[in-house]
Amino acid sequence: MMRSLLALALALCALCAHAVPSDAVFAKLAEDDSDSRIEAINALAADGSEQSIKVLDALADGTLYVTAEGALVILTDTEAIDPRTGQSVTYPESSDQIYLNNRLRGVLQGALAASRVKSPDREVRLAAANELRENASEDMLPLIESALATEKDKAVRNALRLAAARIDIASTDSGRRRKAAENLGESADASVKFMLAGLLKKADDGHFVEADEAVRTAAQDSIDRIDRRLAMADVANTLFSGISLGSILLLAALGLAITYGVMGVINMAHGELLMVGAYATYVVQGLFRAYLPDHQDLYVLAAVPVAFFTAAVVGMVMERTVIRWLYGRTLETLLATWGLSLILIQAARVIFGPQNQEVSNPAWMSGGVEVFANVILPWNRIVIIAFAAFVLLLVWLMMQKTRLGMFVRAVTQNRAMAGCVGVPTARIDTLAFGIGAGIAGLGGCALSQVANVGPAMGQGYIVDSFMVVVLGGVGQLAGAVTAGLGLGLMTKFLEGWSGAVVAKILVLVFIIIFIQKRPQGLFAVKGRFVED
Amino acid sequence: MNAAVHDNQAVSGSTGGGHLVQPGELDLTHKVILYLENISVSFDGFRALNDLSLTIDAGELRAIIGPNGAGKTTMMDVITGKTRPDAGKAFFGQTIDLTRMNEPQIAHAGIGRKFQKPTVFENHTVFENLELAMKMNKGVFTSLFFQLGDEARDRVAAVLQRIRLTDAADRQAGLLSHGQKQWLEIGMLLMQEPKLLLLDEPVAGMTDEETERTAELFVSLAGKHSLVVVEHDMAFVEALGGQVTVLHEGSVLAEGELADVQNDPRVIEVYLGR
Amino acid sequence: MLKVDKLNQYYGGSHILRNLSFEVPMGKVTTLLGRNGVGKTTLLKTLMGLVPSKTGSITFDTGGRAHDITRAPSYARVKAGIGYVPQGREIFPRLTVAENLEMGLATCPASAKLPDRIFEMFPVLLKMMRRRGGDLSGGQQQQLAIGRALAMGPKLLILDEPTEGIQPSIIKDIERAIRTLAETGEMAILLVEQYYDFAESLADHYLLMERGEIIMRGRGDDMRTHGVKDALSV
Amino acid sequence: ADTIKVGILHSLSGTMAISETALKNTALMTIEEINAHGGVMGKKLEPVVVDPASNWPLFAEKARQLLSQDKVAVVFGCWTSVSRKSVLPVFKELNGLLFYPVQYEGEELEKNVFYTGAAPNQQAIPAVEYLMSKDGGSAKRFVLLGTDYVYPRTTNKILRAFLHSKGVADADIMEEYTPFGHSDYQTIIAKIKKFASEGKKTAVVSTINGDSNVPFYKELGNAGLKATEVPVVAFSVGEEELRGVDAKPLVGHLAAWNYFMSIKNPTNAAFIKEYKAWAKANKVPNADTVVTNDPMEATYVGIHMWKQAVEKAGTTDVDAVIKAMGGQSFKAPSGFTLTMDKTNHHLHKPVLIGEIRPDGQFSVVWKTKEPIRAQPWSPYIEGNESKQGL
Amino acid sequence: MRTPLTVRLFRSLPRTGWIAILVFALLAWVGIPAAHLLLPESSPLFVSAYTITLLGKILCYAVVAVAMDLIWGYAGILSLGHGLFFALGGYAFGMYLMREIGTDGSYGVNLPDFMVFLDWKELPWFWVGSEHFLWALCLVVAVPGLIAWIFGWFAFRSRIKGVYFSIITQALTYAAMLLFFRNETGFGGNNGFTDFKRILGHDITSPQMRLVLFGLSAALLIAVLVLGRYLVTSRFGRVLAAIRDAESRVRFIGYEPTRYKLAIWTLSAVLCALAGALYVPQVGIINPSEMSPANSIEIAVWVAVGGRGTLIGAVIGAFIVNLAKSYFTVSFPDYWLFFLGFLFVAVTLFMPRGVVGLWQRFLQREKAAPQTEDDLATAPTPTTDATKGATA
Ligand SMILES: Nc1ncnc2c1ncn2[C@@H]1O[C@H](COP(=O)(O)OP(=O)(O)OP(=O)(O)O)[C@@H](O)[C@H]1O
Ligand SMILES: Nc1ncnc2c1ncn2[C@@H]1O[C@H](COP(=O)(O)OP(=O)(O)OP(=O)(O)O)[C@@H](O)[C@H]1O
Ligand SMILES: NC(N)=O
Ligand SMILES: [Mg+2]
Ligand SMILES: [Mg+2]
Repeated sequence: MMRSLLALALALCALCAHAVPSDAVFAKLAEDDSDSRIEAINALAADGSEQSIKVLDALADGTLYVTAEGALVILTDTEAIDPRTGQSVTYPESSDQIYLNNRLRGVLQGALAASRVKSPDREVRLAAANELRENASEDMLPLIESALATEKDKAVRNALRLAAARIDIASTDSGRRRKAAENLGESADASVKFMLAGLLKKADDGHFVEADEAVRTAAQDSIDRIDRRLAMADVANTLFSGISLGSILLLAALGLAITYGVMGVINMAHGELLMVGAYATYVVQGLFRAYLPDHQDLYVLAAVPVAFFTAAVVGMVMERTVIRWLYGRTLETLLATWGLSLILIQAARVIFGPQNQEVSNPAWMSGGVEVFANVILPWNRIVIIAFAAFVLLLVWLMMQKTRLGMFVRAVTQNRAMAGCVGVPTARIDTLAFGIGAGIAGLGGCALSQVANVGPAMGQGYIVDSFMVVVLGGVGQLAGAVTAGLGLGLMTKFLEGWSGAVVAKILVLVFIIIFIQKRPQGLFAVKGRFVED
Repeated sequence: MNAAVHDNQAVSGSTGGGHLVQPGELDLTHKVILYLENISVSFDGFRALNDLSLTIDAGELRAIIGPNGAGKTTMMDVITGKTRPDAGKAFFGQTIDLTRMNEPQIAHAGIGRKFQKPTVFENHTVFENLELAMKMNKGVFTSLFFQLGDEARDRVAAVLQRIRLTDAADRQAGLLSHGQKQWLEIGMLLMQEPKLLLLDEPVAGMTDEETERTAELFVSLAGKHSLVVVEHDMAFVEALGGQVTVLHEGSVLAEGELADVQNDPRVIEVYLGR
Repeated sequence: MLKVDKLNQYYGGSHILRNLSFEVPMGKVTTLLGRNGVGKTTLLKTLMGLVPSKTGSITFDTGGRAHDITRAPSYARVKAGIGYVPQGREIFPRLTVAENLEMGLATCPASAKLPDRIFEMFPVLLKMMRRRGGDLSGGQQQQLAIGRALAMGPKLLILDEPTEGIQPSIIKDIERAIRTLAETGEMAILLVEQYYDFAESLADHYLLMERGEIIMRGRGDDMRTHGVKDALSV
Repeated sequence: ADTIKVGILHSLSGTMAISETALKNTALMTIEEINAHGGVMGKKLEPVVVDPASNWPLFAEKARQLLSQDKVAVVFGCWTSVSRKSVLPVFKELNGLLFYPVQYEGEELEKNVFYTGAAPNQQAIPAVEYLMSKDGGSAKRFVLLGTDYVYPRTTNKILRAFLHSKGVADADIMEEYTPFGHSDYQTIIAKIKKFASEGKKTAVVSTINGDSNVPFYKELGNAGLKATEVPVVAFSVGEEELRGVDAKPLVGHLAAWNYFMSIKNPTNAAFIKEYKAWAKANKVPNADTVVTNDPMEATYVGIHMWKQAVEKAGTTDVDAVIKAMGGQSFKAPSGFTLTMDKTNHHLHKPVLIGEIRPDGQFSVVWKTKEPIRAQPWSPYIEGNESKQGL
Repeated sequence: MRTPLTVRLFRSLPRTGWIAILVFALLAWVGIPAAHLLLPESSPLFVSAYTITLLGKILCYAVVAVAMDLIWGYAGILSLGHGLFFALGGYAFGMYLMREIGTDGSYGVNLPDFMVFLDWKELPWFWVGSEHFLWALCLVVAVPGLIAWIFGWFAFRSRIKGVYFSIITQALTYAAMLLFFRNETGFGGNNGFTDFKRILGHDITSPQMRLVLFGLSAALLIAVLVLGRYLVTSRFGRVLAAIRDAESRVRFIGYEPTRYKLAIWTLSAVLCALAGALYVPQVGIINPSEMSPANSIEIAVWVAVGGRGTLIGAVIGAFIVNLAKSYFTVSFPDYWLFFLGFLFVAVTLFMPRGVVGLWQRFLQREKAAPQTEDDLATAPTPTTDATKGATA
């Protein structure tokens, strides 16, 4: 029954001349012309046979080739299959893949969606329904309705209802139109809103485009509902992107909050420690690709400790060889770490080359989750926000809950005296700097998931990192958190309103003004010793 | 104590009438150089000064003692503008409202201070430290075109003599020993020629002999200058010979001659010990 | 017990400590006196390893084992059992009072507790545990510095003008405490003091410095007869 | 001298090193190739490489040094328009010769410069025309998105005028700029989504340059803006830039260039092979995955054409070479024979539009039949009417 | 008995100093012009146009370095935004240079090219008068001076110190950079100004003009050094140093640190601006990247390399770093960052007071003089407080 309905639906399609794919259809598919190919795709979809769908799938997957002789063939690494028969054939000497352009891809996706809307797999059905929600054509209405009749899943039903409503809104039956206008109120799509708004317009002759008052009221009602949803989505999106940006700023800054905030080392090479972490991630990814291709998606998990330790080692070496000699001479550290940063950048360039390296999100960090209509939160950002919280907890535990933290603070406040109560200052310094550098490495690992991995990547974060640490109040973890999130949110709200460049300028001006009010940062340490 | 209350009323009267309280000439018509009235200061809920009232007469040499944490240094912070009181009035002479002025203005008006922990300009020589403190116009332009005249040189030399650092005149102040820094700071105060000197533990870290000399110095300054000296060294306080005020928990516990105060059981309890 | 032999110290070109030799015996209070700038603090800093000694040797002997600590870093000296109360307090200003005291336990295992003795001597510290060290009054800081040095129960306690800025009643407490500490026989005490009466009343032995040299030494009881007070006030 | 000195002026450090290092490599390779074939007029070429470090004033200083100290016969260099603008006065003053291999905004024609990259009408305009075509998705609304500097600004200005001429209203054009190095595209993507949902079919024209492309495309991939819904066509994203991105989510987005590495013809195969071999021999990092791209091809073509012109002129004298350059032609890896225009110092170039493939290469979806002539002075900018002959 | 100011100015430099300046002046005003104009190109002593522009540029940098040393070395104010004032001076003068192009631009209109192709029909108000040389000079001094003054007034009044100050100066220059990058701002966006033709009607590329600019840069450097030297040896300089070391203490003896800081800060900014104005015609371009935070940090690096708080050290640092950069970028284009990086590290490790400090130490060794303070434990300041940060 279903099969016949589908066939019926697609048979209405004007382009579908044949119900059974003939050799001519395949010949059209092999032709290097979009129009012919579309014709062929539609023909195959109308046919709807298993074999036809397989061909369409091959086309979508990019495994459909044209041999030098102009014959079609589905190629896998080892096998060549004749699409008409599904039989193995000899592997062709040379062949060209059939590349899709966006137009073909759109048609193909619609066709495949229609064929999948009754799949037993719920995910497949949902994806197909969503596809139809946007791309359904009038002829698919019977198909959609029949699918609705049997569909149990709520999400799929919703999508199908919307798809049907979009078609129904043009129906001649005013009852259907009203129902459709009501149903469309469930949408969060601005384009639906525009469609509905069309109903409320007056034509040139002064009459409403939509004659039926009830339909108009329903449309207006739905528009209001969509508007509310859109406005809410807007705020939610901005909020999320602000928090996300804030978490990135924070991750970039946390390492600095230790090396500079707590230890007082003006570490201009901080950005390069981020870079080390990012490259470490890149290398781990490469190793996974080479040696554990089956577990590729887990590379990020392995990269986290590797990034930490690589950066920590680099940091400790820096501390032992250079920074160690400069304690108490804060400004010389500026110069020396600037030099170190140049060296590290060039080293990266020599080792990995000057280009950016590709670090891909593992599958579980790709794409996004639609929390509600029109609010898609990308997974990589969600993971990073959580990761930032995790790193923050780590730093907080280390600084506040271990003796190491207390020792580090004591050493920075009074190195000589710390030695005189028995703190091995040199070892503490190395360790603390190493940890700070390691935290920076973690930051780099996270950044690799959203931004560039290249030799100069660190330079882009150094200014922001210092702003976050200083705005929060040097040495104040809570301050850094507030500053990071605050700057993130502020940037995003301003950006929506004024564009990125002006937003950035405004944020900087805000920082300048804010420091006037709080010359020691957000979480200034008060007390009589501050002035001395 | 009664006198203080009386004087305080006089002050409120003068301000109540919308008197212009700008930094200006020091008005000593009531022979009182410093009024503190009901000063309170708290830090995160802790009351360091609690309704403190105190008056210092012109030319007086007053010793202030009291337990650690009684609020002595905080009181000096209030007088010199480092700390703003939460409540209360602080007047220099009849007209100068200290709570409305910043540190340089107060210094300019004639209040000089020696800190509990000696603070000198460590990278300047001893001579330069004294020269910087010298009483003169301290504006930018004057400094730009300033020339050290012979007279000024003599003044510095005299002070160097007095603080026994003539030999160290060209040494960096940061290289001095603790006691030497104490002296240098006293010297800077002398160069400033303030009308009111606030001295926070000036003899800490000095030998007994130096302590005596310091006492002599202060006594000789009294009369022309007014001095407020905070110390824990009873021998020194005795040598100063003036009135003694005992602070405790942010307000005045006792006041009078040293001998009386020393026998006050409350003072013995909280401060002197048995 | 601490043994210092032919110690010399320079700041740049100037000779600050000249050939100092002396001992600080266990269970005794040794006071070191001298006018401003003679080099007392420099000597103590050298003992703590804050300024590297140029020539001479410092040995520290804790019941049997003798460490040559002449070149040891500060923390190793502390680990060997030396506690130090520096001149000028040197509190960690942004650590709380509690943390400052815990810093005194830096060489002890993490589980070590602060001895009650500290709070008996300086009850004010108990009240101010959560306040930051830098916010305390001068005298309170001085008490904190002493408390911090006592926290680990040192074998040798070095004090640089510990009474500075402390109220008379507490000075008396400190005096009593030092006395008891020495008398238990487990601690050697080296005290630098300007406050003559205090120094005299505590001294089992005294050393008098003048321009980097020890010019007089003897038993505490003899200070008066040796005219130490006069020697200080030339 | 028995060698001819040739200057190479590309940033090897700083933000532009990402793109320019490959051009330095290409230039060195091409010079080696020419030397291996006997050099120019029997003389070997001697490359003089300097690093202007992505610092624009330093470009001018280094240019002066190459011309006046090293006395190079020609300079191959620059990427950004601002670096080119910075060295121009030096080349004019010292009568030097510069070959500039990157697509740019036009509005310039200097006697001392040969432009081997595309002018707007050789890249931007055809790309937008494609978007408006049926195969390109019949776009009706456009987002002009760029890095905030002259090349994107000017290009977008030209495009806006062009779109007006095609009947696109201002309400259907959204123009957005981000600073150099901008790395957070959440807001922009959200805006694009919103703009796209408000009506007709929308396409994005990206003139984002340099580092920002990676975060832009990553965000694009994750935010679920599919190429079938809102295609993005970029003018500064080539094979080299895509090496830094996971291209799988970007499949279907477009780029317009005059060359793609994926083009199949013997010249290109040889070019790619040569470059890969060179990279390996010279221990270029990641030599096994090096790619070629449009500005590299332009560099390669430029050097060869210069060689031909020198040989034609019989001298490296700048004026003589300039004269001899007009009408030079060369069989380029793009498969076309490119000709240097007789008057306007620009190459006649084919226009290709490619879709991003999962492997970071492009598949050509559209191309011109013939190389087309450059219009450095865009007819869409007011005041250029008189310059259309150029 | 007051000594006239001129005499005191003269006395502020030791004799060797004046001799050095004299030698320098002779070289800059006579030697180099002669070597450039009179000697044949083949002569080993010939000084090329390239060398002159390079040295001229570095002279301007040296002025900036001295200006930086005045506030950082002597007043303890670390500005990470001094590139802004340099660039503003450059832009102010660049406006004049753009106007001097007249109708010789690509579009042959009396508007700068970038305005033409961005569709600007007339000059924005802030360009009015920029065709006058003298007005341009006023702008060079007044605009950066005023901005520095206003910024400084707010910042110093709020007692912003140390790294907090450094960071907001960085924010300031960063914001300005972004602002100038915008094409709407009216200063040519990313491209900035270039392709200058004339100054006061004279060809900007002529050897004479080049020498004049070079000579002026040398003169400016000399003037700035003498002035700087006078300032730091005056009582004003001593007060500044006192503020640097213990600001709150200075207040208690009656000085108003705000005014002192403001004075030196504004002066320093103006000196940078003058340097910027001379820099632009010599290098032929000004664009917003001069305002990038990294550029400003580099200024501090020059000073640190040369030796902080010595004035002459700033000059030496500017020369060493920039010459090294010029040399390395040509001789080792692929590795020069390593060399520069190692140079910076080596200077800090082995020359704690910069090159000048090394020299001083060398002199002291000769005399077997006593005081060395590079030993941490004996350094006069006993504690290192993290909050002092950048100015410690
Ligand atoms: N900023 C602050 N935060 C918290 N408590 C403070 C602060 N400043 C001062 N105090 C507290 O206020 C009290 C008064 O301190 P003050 O320094 O005035 O005492 P003092 O009388 O000078 O003592 P001493 O004799 O020890 O110098 C002390 O208990 C101190 O701990
Ligand atoms: N870092 C230094 N460099 C050079 N000389 C110094 C340094 N520190 C101290 N001095 C000098 O060394 C001498 C001894 O100083 P020290 O601090 O040891 O004296 P002291 O005996 O402790 O004096 P006081 O009783 O005043 O504390 C003094 O003359 C002092 O000026
Ligand atoms: N010309 C360019 N791409 O800046
Ligand atoms: Mg006190
Ligand atoms: Mg001492």
